[in-house]
Amino acid sequence: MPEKTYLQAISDGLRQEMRRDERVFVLGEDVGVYGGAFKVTVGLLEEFGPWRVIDAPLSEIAIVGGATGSALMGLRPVAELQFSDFVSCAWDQLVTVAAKQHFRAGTPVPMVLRLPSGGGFSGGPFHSQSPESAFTHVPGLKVVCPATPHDAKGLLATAVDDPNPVLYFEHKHLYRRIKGEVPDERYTIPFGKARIERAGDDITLVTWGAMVYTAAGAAAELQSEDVSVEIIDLRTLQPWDKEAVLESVAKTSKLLILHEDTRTSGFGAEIAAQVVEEAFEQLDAPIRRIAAPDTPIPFSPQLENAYIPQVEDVASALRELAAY
Amino acid sequence: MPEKTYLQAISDGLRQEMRRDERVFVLGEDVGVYGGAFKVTVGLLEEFGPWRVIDAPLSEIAIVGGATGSALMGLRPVAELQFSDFVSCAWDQLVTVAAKQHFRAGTPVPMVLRLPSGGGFSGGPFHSQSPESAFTHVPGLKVVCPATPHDAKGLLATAVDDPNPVLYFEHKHLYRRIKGEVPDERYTIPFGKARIERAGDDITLVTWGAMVYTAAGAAAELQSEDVSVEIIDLRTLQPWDKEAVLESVAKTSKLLILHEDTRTSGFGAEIAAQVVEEAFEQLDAPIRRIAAPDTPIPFSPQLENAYIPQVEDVASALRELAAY
Amino acid sequence: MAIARDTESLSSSLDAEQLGLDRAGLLGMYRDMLVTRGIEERGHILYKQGKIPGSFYTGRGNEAGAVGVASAMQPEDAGTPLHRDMGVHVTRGVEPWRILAQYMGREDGPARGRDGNVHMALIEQNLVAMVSHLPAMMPVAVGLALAFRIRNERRVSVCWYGDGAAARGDAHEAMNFAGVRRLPVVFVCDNNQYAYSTPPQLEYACANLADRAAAYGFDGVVVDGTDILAVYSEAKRAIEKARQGGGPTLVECVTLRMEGHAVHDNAFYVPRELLDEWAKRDPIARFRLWLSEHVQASEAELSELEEQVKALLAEAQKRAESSPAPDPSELEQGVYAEPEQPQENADA
Amino acid sequence: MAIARDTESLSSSLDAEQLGLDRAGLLGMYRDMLVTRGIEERGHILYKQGKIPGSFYTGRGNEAGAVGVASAMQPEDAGTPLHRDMGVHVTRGVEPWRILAQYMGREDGPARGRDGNVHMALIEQNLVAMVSHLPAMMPVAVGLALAFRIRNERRVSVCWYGDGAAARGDAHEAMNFAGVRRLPVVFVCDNNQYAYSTPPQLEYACANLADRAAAYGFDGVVVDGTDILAVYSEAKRAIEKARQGGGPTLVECVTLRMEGHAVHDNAFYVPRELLDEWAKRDPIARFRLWLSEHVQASEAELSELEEQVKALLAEAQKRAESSPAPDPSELEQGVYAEPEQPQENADA
Ligand SMILES: Cc1ncc(C[n+]2csc(CCOP(=O)(O)OP(=O)(O)O)c2C)c(N)n1
Ligand SMILES: Cc1ncc(C[n+]2csc(CCOP(=O)(O)OP(=O)(O)O)c2C)c(N)n1
Ligand SMILES: [Mg+2]
Ligand SMILES: [Mg+2]
Repeated sequence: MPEKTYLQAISDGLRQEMRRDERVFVLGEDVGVYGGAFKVTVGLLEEFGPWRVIDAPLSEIAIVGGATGSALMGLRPVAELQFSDFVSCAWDQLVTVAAKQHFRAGTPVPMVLRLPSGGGFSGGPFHSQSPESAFTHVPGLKVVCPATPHDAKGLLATAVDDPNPVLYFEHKHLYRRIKGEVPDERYTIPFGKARIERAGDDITLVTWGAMVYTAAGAAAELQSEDVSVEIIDLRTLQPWDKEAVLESVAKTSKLLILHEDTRTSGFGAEIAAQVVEEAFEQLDAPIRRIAAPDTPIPFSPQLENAYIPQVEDVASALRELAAY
Repeated sequence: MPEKTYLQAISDGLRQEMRRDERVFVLGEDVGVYGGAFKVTVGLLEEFGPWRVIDAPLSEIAIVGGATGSALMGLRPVAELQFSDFVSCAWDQLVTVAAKQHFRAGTPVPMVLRLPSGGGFSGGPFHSQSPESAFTHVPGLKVVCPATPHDAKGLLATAVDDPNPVLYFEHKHLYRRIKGEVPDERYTIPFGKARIERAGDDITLVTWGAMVYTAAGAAAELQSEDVSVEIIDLRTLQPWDKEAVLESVAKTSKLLILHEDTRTSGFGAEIAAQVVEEAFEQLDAPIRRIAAPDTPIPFSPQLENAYIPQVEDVASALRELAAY
Repeated sequence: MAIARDTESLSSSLDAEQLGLDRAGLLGMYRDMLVTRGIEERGHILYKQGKIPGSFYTGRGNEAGAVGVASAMQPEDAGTPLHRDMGVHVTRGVEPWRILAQYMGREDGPARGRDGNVHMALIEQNLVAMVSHLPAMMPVAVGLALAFRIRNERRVSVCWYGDGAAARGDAHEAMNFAGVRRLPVVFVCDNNQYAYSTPPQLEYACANLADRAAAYGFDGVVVDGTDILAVYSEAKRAIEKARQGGGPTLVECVTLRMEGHAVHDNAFYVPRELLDEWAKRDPIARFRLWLSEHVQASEAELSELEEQVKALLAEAQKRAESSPAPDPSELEQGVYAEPEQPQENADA
Repeated sequence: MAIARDTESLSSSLDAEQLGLDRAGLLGMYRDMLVTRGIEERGHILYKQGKIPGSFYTGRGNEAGAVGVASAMQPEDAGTPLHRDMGVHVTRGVEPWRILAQYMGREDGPARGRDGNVHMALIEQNLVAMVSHLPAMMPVAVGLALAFRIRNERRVSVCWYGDGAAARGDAHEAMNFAGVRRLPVVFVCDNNQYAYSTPPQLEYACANLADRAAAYGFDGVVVDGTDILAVYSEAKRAIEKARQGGGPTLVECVTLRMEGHAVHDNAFYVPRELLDEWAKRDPIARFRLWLSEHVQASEAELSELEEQVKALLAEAQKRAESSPAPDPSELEQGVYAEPEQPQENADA
């Protein structure tokens, strides 16, 4: 199987979807001639022409509304926002129109919104955010956060197949840093099914996106201290694989949740609330959350480093839990 | 002390703020001649003139951005959105500009945004929402949800004094239904300090807004079954009175959280997560949440009734917890 | 730069043939206006009887704008009508009893009690259900047009919005994108001179909203919105231009909102004289006169039609009232669409 | 309806006095342009040296737009400059070393390392720090003007935005509200003919963005953005008009973005010839020539000024590089402003 970067997996996956199904088209700022700010759509304009690879004006509302409308007419838009931060500009279109349409009118809205997200490269408060948690509170939307090249491609295919609005958060800091085996043929990965990044017995660590690697680093450290950590990569937050988490907690009795987004009312809260409600008897320790502090994400490397959870933060939380 | 409706308390409080401080002005759709969709601003145009009571075009972005800019220049805007549902249109202005301004530039943004919220009168999916939870995830914003006329006035005064953007959620279904004693003189109620609606020993019930009355109804039922419920009305969600909740849970060992907003990633999740993290040893039962199901809020009375938590839903959750 | 222009009043001068409408078509339009107003009048009574929950809005005075534009559309064209445009649903063929059931929050309303008012649409008729947030349907309507353009279909999207809603960013982004891509969409501005209590001078500072078309590189036209033939003729021209690849047009239909914003609002802020003046231009009365003068519709013929509509609506109301309330046990269904078929090659 | 018009090129013909600028003022503007470009050139080098984290943007080619407009403002006027408008900060008096410290994420940058690039402002200078989201500062700039109008102050708000950003709803809502209320705000559109890789014909379909002023009931004017005197003169006129209660003006400054969108972008999509053509109209070179021709600035005098600026910037860089990194232990401070004084009569 060929090795690909996370970025290449998305790019190739997208091209494959477009070749396979002519209803699939791409819409976004600078996605054509430029190939997208991160070069995910490079070559698509040449292959599919200007009406399947549409350079939009700087108009997030028009992009999301345009995707919604064309999806209602049976197309399969894969829209790109240049940075996931800018999804705030189209918040209303998403939560008001796209999310509620099927419930109210019974009409599917099969659209995918690609959202390059996450920090780690001094992008500052407006180019580094992880806005996925906010959307888990909006019934009608699906939320996808792949961590590996393999998942990135498979989840993209599932997103294109899905008859609902899917927010596909691709982590910018994984784009070129992470490589993995990616099949050439098309495959899908079901939504709501977690991946066990690492099996373990003592502590369950639930996370997603780039934090999977931070978790792995910490778990490796703890291994040498004879603490066995099970890492669950959720892959999708809406739906999320509650069963996998409950199953793991039944085994480990301890739960640590880790995310890059800010702490208060982040999706980690929902996981903790759900687990304490359904697995109270199994828990042997407080559920811990490691997340960004409740501040905007800062620009300077020193501050950003203090902001984004690091391996050491996770390792020390794991140690505390192990000792509990 | 005079008895006032919840609506009158807000209206009189606002007038008092405007008389007291000429930096305070009102901005919103139909707030002038019409006196606001709910008649909260009736009489203000006559008293303060068209430059302190500004009828804005149908432009939520301009209203929130306009409030932000004028606050930066030292005014104290109290902007109104016609329904809190429409805050989705100004989401970007709030989370991108207003919320992050002080952290980035050190400049205060002393603005209040009044948001008539909540359901219970067949307003349908776009006139009945309770969007407060989403904003608790945005560092830099404060979130206020008064339940009583007394609190409504006192929290409004605090909001006007506060040098930060304050989202003031006034519950539409309380406007004319709820009356209470409201002092004529100005008073403030600190943010982050809960109110004990009812003291009790067996179960802690944390809630806010219109659900305080639903909680009270259920607690009264349980009283006759010899279960003593302590109801904590949070009053503000950001900041929220964690200490009051922990103190109560230390006494009761059981926690039920109730809110009108949808369940998944609602603010109830944050409360549960925080309590399980900090008071794990004190808990004798799973933390339960009663909230709206994860659907848009429906129009027809039969459906809306099934959607909004009712006294019976709360009472049966309390019974289960009592029996645990 | 495109310049907005007023179309001449057609009602007084026009020959029927000029419009490409036959007598049956014209009488059909009259009937659709009657049905539209009739449904709203019945709705108003049902509301007062407590049978309609929530609030209640009507489009009285806007029947020509709604029916006139919808009549100029082809069945394959799509649209996003708003709260004053119930006539669009009627013209496109939604059965009146289902609209009344919708008002009452019953199972047979297109939104099945999940949403109210005219927040409804049947996708079979290529209509998309409006949301309250104004004018959030404009970018969506542009998206419909985008789909037609991508697939090279000769179909047009028609997008209604109000004078108040014109102030929102959605209107701008939608029209700009449509203009840049010359998409097959017609923007119909229902300018009824009020946005709730807000008059034009507090909503916008240009003379006509149609002037704004120039900012987006297409034509704008102002039309008397009480004159259904003028509306029809401008809409037809704009729709066919879009269909031929000529890009968008903005058609501003000027009317007056003849009732309060909703039932609770007595519109005290609208000058009495303005209402009186516009009452004289009632679109239904105007068209009735035109029909009798230009296609020799006799009093008897028109009265019979009016009686038929009344009977239809009485029947519709009965049927609507017998529609069941939605089943609360189904509330949590349908938030998401189900995938059409099991996913192939699923690999976990 | 206001019609956009081109201002004649002033550089060739104008007497200094016509502008109400004295010799020192003119040389000051030249100096501010040099400082602006000089800071960005040093920034570019620092970036390549790895001393500036994240990305790096410059406003090369836009110095006249930034410095020209800012020079026409009074100290009490306020503004919201963007990422190509660093010259505004320079003109308003931010010390260059603090800008370099800002780039490098140091404690002495106005944003204290919390934000980067020119996402900064000193409120003492009545500037408001931009956010990335374009053009979200436009409604905020209108809010500044609203405050001035409410307090009846004779102050003006100046609002910069780009040709690309003009497509967003924020631009529309801001200009519409400002037009309706005739607020004292001047909208300056930096039209550098690209939005990242997107050319004008994919951004808007009207001839000039200034034409859009008509849609909001005020005047629009197109000006050669490489001619600082033309920019100054139009900005001055617009600002003073706003100050007198004449309402908003849209001033469109046409330039070409002379570098990539940011350092990583080689702008392969901009035709070589276009760049060459506009390189001939470099705003600094043009103004230098004008100064020597119209105010008899000698080669010696200008060279000395240039050397002074170089020295200043070398010093600035040293000072900036010695500014400490922000202290991570303070990260969680300042998310909220603290209330100025304990709340009175607090009653729980
Ligand atoms: C974004 C948004 N803000 C506020 C409202 C509340 N509202 C409902 S209708 C209305 C007035 C709309 O005016 P206009 O667009 O002229 O339509 P009309 O009702 O006059 O037909 C307002 C302010 C809304 N529906 N959406
Ligand atoms: C709302 C939003 N969407 C996307 C971007 C990403 N972006 C940054 S600059 C830019 C182009 C801006 O073009 P223009 O307004 O012409 O300004 P210029 O950079 O040319 O000066 C884009 C798309 C953004 N900053 N904000
Ligand atoms: Mg109107
Ligand atoms: Mg540009």
